[in-house]
Amino acid sequence: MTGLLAPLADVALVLGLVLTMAAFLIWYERRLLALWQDRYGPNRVGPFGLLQVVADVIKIFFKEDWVPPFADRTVFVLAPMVIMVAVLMSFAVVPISPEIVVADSSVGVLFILAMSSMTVYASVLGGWASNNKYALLGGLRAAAQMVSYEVFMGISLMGVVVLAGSFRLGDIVEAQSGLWNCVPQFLGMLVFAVAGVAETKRVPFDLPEAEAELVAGYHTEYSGMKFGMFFVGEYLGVTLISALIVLLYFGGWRGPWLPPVVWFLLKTLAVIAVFFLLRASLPRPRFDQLMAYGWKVLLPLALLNLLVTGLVVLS
Amino acid sequence: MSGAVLLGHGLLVASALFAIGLVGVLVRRNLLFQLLSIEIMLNAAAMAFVIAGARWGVADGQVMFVFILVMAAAEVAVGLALLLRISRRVPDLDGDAVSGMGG
Amino acid sequence: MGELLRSLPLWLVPTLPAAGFLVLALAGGRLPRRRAGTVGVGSVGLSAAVTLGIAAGFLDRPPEGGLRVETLWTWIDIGAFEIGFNLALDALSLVMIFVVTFVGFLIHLYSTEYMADDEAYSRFFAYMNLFVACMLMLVLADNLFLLYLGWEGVGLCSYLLIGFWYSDPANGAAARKAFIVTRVGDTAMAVALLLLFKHAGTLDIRQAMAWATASWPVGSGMAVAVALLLLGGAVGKSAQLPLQTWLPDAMAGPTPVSALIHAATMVTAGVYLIARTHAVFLLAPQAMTAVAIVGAATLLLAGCSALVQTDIKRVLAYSTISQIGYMFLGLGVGAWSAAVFHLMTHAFFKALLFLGAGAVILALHHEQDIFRMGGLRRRLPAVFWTFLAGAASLAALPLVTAGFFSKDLILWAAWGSAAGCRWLWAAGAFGALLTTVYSFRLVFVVFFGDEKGHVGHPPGPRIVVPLTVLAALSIVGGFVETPGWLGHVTWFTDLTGQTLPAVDWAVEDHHVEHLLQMVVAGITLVGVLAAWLLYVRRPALPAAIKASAAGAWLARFWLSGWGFDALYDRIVVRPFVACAARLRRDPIDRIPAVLAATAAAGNAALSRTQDGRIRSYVFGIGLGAVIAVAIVVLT
Amino acid sequence: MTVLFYLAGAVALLAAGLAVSRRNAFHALLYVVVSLLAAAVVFLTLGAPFAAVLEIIVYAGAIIVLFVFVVMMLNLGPEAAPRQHGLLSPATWIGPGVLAAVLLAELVVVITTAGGDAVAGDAVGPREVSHALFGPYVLAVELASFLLLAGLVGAAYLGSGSRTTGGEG
Repeated sequence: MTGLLAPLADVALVLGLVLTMAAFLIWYERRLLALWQDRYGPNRVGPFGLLQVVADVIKIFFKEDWVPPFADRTVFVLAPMVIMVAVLMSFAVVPISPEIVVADSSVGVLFILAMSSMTVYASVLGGWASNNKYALLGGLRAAAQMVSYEVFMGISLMGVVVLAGSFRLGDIVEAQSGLWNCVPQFLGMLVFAVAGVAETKRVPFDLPEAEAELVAGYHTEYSGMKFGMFFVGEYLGVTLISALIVLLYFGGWRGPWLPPVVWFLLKTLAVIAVFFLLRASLPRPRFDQLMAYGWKVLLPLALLNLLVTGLVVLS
Repeated sequence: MSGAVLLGHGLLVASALFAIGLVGVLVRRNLLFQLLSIEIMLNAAAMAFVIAGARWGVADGQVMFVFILVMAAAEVAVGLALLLRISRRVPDLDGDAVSGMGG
Repeated sequence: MGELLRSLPLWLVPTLPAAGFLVLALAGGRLPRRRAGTVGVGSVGLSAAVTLGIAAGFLDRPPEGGLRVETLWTWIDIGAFEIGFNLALDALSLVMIFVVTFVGFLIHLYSTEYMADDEAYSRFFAYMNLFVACMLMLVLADNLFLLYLGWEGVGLCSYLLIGFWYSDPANGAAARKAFIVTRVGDTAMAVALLLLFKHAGTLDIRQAMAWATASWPVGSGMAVAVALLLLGGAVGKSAQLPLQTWLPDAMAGPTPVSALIHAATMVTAGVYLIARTHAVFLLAPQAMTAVAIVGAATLLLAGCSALVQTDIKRVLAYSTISQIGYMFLGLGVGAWSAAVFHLMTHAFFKALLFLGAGAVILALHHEQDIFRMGGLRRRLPAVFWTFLAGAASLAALPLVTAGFFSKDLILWAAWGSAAGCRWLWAAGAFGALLTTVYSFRLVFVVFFGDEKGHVGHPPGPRIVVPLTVLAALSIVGGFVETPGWLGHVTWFTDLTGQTLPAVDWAVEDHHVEHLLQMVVAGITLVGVLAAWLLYVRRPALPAAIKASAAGAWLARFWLSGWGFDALYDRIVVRPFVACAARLRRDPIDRIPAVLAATAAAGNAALSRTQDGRIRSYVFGIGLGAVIAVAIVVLT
Repeated sequence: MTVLFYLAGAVALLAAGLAVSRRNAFHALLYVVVSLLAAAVVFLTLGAPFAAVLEIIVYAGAIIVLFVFVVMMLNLGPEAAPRQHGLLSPATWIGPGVLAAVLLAELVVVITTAGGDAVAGDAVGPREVSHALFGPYVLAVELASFLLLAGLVGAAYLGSGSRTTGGEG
């Protein structure tokens, strides 16, 4: 029975950790933003306002679950599930510590890319099913943006893969025992981080849901628990990208004195903080600027990074 | 890895997928659906390659899969661009409506 | 120094004009006039300089066997058929490239002034350069295939240059005529080459000649056939009987072109070809006789025609035909060196005469009729004196001209060699009289008498310098080979003797030789006197002759070149045109038309299946797949 | 794993069948995605993880997204569905159905006579595939890149607006 129980335990552990993390991030973001903007942020509910999340969740659960009559009902309901499922699936191949990993896949990095390409469907389906022109435009933007940036993301990752000689995330962390990849793969890391921001549709690349132009983009019509799933899905995405940055470029769970899990969590939280800092500091570009930036700057940089890495490894 | 998938069963799935795609191309008059059905057929062919490659435990099947993927990508890029052009003339994308030839 | 000269690459000689052609042709008309002229003249001039260097090296110490071969690359390699792009230089080629580049250079230089006002200035020099390059390729070729390349290239260039002023249809017709008539000869030559290759298995000139000498007995049918076919090619290119009709019409081109065709390139190719393949002719005495008879007949016919022409350039054209006839006569009696010698001196004085005639024509605003000229002696003194030198050389005035020595050698061989006979000598001697009369007729009519018409500006230095140089050569060029009683210089024979066999003398008696020379000299002087009488002293006399019925008929007959054009028109051109008219509806095409109609019907039937619907196409493909798999399943 | 294979195969077939018979283009696309994901699972069970991941990334994640994009641009919503006139009448299905059935039957005959072997099931990972791609197949890779470039240029030209056909748009 241990053969069956051990994976199940892993699954439970990872799921719990990740979901808790996502919930915690809501508070984390609000507090950090408040800190940078010289105000308090949520501080009334529970110690340091930590229970604010619980209150929010309760509120979302008890809201009316409303599906617009003009929407394509099936697809409308399906859309928010896709993002949750895809992102949570990605965590299956993420090693939190040398021991704790659900599926130690030999194509781990590719699997994450595959799942992240599935998240496109969430925005697109949501945008289309809402049968609302703001939502449709948001969906179109999301499709173009995510498909494009996924390309740079994949190519920028390949430098790391070349250095480690494996798609397995565990192997990649192992390969950083001497020097973290953030030094030799600095360029790749930058491209990956930017592409990651675009993949999760975070500020400044949140054009699919830009409230100034599109109300709320592809999830304009969503409310209640379904909106909550989009919301949590976004935080899950941030967590995933941050975890990946840590795994691929900052040595994963490696670190002195403290246990691996703690190191991993600390590093991840630090990277997430950078994500939030971006939100606090950068303006939103126009959509054509976003695409031009991707194809004319990031793609050449990613290719250059891969080329140089390949040359160095081969020579 | 209990038991083993029979090669015949794998190929059967691929063949059936192919047949479904064929029916789709033949039945639908909407160009978009026809393209989609062609994708299904291509996927079926690619699947047959992968299955055959797996039968012998060699990489060649997946190599052919990659090539079919490349072909499908190129085909879809051109095909959809054409589709957008055609949609200006034939809003409902009826394939039979664009049967005029010559000139 | 000698080493340096000997190491001068041979390929530079044809390559330089070819490069000039490429530059001019590729630049189109975009090159400024001055620069186009520089390229055109400079390339040939450089080539001439290189030739002089090579010649100096050659004469200083001839290479082994009198032969220098440069292997450039393998051109064609198909099994046994291997053609190298190789150049070979021996004494014969040396003389030829010297004539071609040196005389060619003077003509180019002359052209810069003569053509100065022409619109297609750079096109002209492009053609001229290509012409020179092809001729050089012809004479330097180491194998007959390469020689044929140059041969055809020369033909092409003559076509382009004769039809240079293509806007006049008459010029185009003349160009076509030259091309088509020489093509008759070219075909004969091509057949000769194929026969030679079939039997000898090689087109390398030296190997083929050696093979022929070793394998064919003297007088064997194949040797005679090959020799006669080669003669056919030579006759076409050199405008000998019966293919001489194109040359008088070739006057349609600019005058420097005529000079180039008549003096340095083109027409001498036939003489060169026979000299080059002399081994085959030595095996075919009948062919030798044919060469001699063709030469003798041509020189008489053309001489008579020259007597009555009124166009200054046509007089010179017929005189060229006649002089080439002398060369053929020389070749026919085995006096190879003498023929080549005459080729060289003829190149000098004929180029001079044409260029002089060009200067006259230019000065008289493109007037070509000699009877509308006259008294130019005082107006154009430089042209007069040089033209006089050329005419004297053409008439072979004894002792003081180059033409005398070369013609004398040929005439003596016609009498005294084993292949010669008195009749041939008699023809040559009578031809000498005709030559003298028509050449001095030209001098007297054009330069003496009353002035008619307005004389334009006198020629500039770029015309006078080539005339002067050529005049000097026409006078002294003969002293490289003199008869026994005049120093007995034999430089030229010594040089060409390395390549060409010596004359097979039958008469060794020097008294006879001296006597004959006296006779010919006398004939020449009589000719001058007769011309003076007829055209200066008694100008009424020729008019009176012309007025008589027989005289008028003869004049017309000779003026039209013995009626050859009319003859050919009747027996070749008109039947051909009639045939073409009959065939213009392509009766045989009816048979393939059935096929076409069947195909069209099939197409009509099948095109019904193309209804433009993707679904039907896919259905067809699917059906095909079903059938194909069914075949696999059922078998 | 065997069970998983049959399950995924069945899903793939079912989804494909639904895809070609939908009126709504968007639903059809979603069924195709499902079919592709199921096919990816089939690949995974057959020991071809690289192919499985590529199937998702390229096919489902890029090619079908392009389709979705076009559908959204043309706005082929539910209101477009009635325009598929005569689609579901049985007559239109008979000919193609018979043809496909015959083809399938023939293939089944071929497969059953030759396909009794078991699939090896050993995983052939990305490393082996890469070695094959850039070893013996490198020329084909180059050709494929040409094909992609040609497709790119063609699509860019076709999509670059109505340069040749004037006021059509």
